Amino acid sequence: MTGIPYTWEEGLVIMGIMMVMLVIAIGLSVWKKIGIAREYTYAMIRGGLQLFAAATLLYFLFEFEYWYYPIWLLLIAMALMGGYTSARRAGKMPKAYRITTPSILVGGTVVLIVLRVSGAMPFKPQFVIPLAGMVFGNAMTICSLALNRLTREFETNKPTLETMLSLGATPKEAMEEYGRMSIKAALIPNIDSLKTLGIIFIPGSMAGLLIAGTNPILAAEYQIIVYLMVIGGGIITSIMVIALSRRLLFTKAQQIAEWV
Amino acid sequence: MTGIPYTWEEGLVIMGIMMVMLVIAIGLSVWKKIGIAREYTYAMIRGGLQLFAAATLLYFLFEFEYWYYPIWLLLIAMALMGGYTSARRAGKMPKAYRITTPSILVGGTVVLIVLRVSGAMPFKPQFVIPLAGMVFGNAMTICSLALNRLTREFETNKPTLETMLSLGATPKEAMEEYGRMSIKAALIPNIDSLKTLGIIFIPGSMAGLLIAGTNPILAAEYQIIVYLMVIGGGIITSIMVIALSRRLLFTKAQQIAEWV
Amino acid sequence: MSILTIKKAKKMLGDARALRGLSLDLEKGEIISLVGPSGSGKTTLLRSMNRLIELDSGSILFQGENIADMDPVALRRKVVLVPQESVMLQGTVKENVQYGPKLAGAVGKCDVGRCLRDAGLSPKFAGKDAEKLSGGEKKRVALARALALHPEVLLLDEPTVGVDPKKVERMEGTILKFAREKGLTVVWVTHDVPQALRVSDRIANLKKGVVKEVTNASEFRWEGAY
Amino acid sequence: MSILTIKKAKKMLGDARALRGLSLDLEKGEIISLVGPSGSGKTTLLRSMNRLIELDSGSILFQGENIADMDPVALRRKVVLVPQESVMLQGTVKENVQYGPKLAGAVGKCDVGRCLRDAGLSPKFAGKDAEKLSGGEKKRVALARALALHPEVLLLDEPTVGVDPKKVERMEGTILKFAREKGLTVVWVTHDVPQALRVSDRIANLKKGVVKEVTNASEFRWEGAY
Repeated sequence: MTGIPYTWEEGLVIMGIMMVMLVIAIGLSVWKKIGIAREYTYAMIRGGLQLFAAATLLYFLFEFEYWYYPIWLLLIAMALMGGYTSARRAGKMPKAYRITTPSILVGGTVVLIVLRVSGAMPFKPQFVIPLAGMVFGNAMTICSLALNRLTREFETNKPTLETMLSLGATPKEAMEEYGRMSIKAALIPNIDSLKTLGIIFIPGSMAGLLIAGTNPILAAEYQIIVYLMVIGGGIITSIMVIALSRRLLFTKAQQIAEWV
Repeated sequence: MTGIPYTWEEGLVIMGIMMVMLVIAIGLSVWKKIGIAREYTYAMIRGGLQLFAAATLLYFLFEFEYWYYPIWLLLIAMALMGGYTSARRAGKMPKAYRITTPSILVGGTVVLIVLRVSGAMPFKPQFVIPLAGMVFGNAMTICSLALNRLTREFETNKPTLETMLSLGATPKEAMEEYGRMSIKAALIPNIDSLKTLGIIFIPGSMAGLLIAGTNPILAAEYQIIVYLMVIGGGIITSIMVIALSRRLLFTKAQQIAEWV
Repeated sequence: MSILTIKKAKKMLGDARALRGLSLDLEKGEIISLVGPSGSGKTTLLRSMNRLIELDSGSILFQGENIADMDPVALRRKVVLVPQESVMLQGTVKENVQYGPKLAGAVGKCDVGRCLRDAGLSPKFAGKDAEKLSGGEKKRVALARALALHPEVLLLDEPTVGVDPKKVERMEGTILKFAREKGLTVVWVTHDVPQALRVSDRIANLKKGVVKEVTNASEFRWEGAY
Repeated sequence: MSILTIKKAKKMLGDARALRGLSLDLEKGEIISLVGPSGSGKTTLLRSMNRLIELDSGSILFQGENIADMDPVALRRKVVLVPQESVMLQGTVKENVQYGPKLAGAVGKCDVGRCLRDAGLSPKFAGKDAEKLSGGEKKRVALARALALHPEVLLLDEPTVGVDPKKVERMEGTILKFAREKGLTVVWVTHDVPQALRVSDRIANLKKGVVKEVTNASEFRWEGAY
């Protein structure tokens, strides 16, 4: 009753076939000179190893009676890693982790508290860990998208920003429109998946429940609850990261920072 | 053995609490004037209804002996809907669905064939439907991001593009760098999630399997297989949509199209 | 009475020494031209004066107060820069002109038509989409936008480049007229020495980041310009 | 011998009628200035001539062939536009100059130093980051970039706006020199009537999208300019 249609050893063979496929796709991107092949390969190997390490850890954690002591460390580690990864997407922005980490931490924590209090997340490791992973993961993605877009808008629209400052706008007023655009752009993937929910997009966790043989209607209900929470966390994170980025994009004297 | 910690009726109450939370998050975005509240609310309601309709359909489909007749229609509908939704993200680009639909269709279909042939996807509805949903869903998201970025780069860099054309560049040569940037930006979310796999980000389907009580190590293996495929499909889709968008961004006389 | 005093201003831009200890004293109500070759620090000086950039050393006093101690927004509303590149903000010409007053909470006191006329544009332009104007028209909207703030000092960076030649003298005339009427201090960066002679009381000749010479316009010798 | 013939060219830009049936005939090897107020269609005409935009009606013949039937890339390598806004491509000045020849597969034949000198810039600029140059320097890089294509017709849109005044005449001189040496046809859009008089064989006076008058430069009367 695990839902997986083959044994662990057969799975390794299938994974080999998949690798060949992915090598072809990466070859395609090298050929098109997109410049992501190295990063992608690295991400893939790193991600794969991490996931197996995590799975092994989870395997023991699920059996461990006092699992709730180490779990707090795990959650904090998730937010820190998310902040660090997201900061690397902020282009030339120095010390971006100072704004990504608190944004992801706050967005994610608020959501987990609501999930716990409402009863949607029983206090058991097989609920807390996967849900926290989804919540922090989505917060990180949205944080990256928002920050990448915002720094790009600043690079492109420096003369416009300086014109606004010259006319007596504060940094907050000058960047308002760009901040809004960045938040909106970052939320696009979430809005898109929401709209096609059930039509194209059967979200991952519902897919996992279905593969494991759960009743589709119950799985859909659970998925919606999770979804609403994950998105809510994303909204909080994106608004926070844009608000916090102001003090890195501008100097105290309300000038555009030199690194832009 | 469904993994869900409450009954169907209790779930409705929990969902109510979630709604209140989301209303607060949306209120925050109204207050910040991000201009997505209406679209988000609409997406949420639509997505929720669709997911329940889909779940009901799946419920009967899973019981239906000749399920593989209607499933083809379902897959084609997924690609069409994905293309249509993604086209609406292309800004002012006219007839964008003509490029989003084939890109999503090809990217998704290649991946599903590989999944089937390799044995990772048994020919049963509870595998085919959720996996197709994930594959097409991710292809659509990447397609939207790539196209949104590309049209924005065109809007901002029109003088640069015209300078290149004036120096004898073909449209293909002139847009090459922007195309590359757009593909790269669109793949950022996937690369990011890959890198933090297992550390922050426990992907949805693995989360679903865990919640339903699957052995974590087996769940991780299955997740990696699915992930590699979903990303491969995204790469194919993004390269295709950028290549195809050239004939909408430029005229036959190698001028920048007037709608830009 | 001196309104702006620049003392030994130094500023590096990347690797280039843009200002190398520049000093200059501006009288209230005067119109002073800054002339000098590209890279002599004219634009950098203007941008320091409304604190779009910060000096590395030296100081700038506005009405006796070091601008480094002032609120930048308050300073920029009094010492208004019209940059060389006239970037239009999204929206109509009217919205552009009202942008500054709106932020200052004084949109009611802003007479858009008047500002446009002062800048040499017909008030009929108010409803047009600012981004679709010609280069010369944008220049004048940028000027009108600055005037709407009722500045005390106006920093003009090549205000007539790209303007129709037959309209240049009219534009000069309108700038001079309201400057004199309102006792405005004007710092006018230009490449065009005849223009400097036409419009200014004094001419400061910049070279390699310092003021080489300041003379009354009537005593300025063309040969000394570069 | 006429190298470019414009026949009854009409073009709408949005709601504005930019060209209203403009006709003009260019002789091979001549330098012709286009003068006229903002909005008279000068830039639109230039952009039609290298087919950056398509005419609504009328035709343009290049060496007797309708450009609408030519490969746009081939046309643009012979009829080269230097736009008013000098956008630098990413990279060094050298990479900018080599951009066109590289695409044409003729990078070996491109003498970067020579092109820069022809445009009035020192060859020492080759290694500099193009985006960090001053406005006037960018203008000259844009010109050098165009020359690197060995054009037959050069379309110059305000080529000296923003250039140091003392360097303007030198730049005019270098343009004239290589144009004469290579028998280049030059279409020179300018606001500056004295410049038009200095540089051109003929002057075409544009108004509201048509050519009002074409005269030899020596017969051109200033009063008729606008």
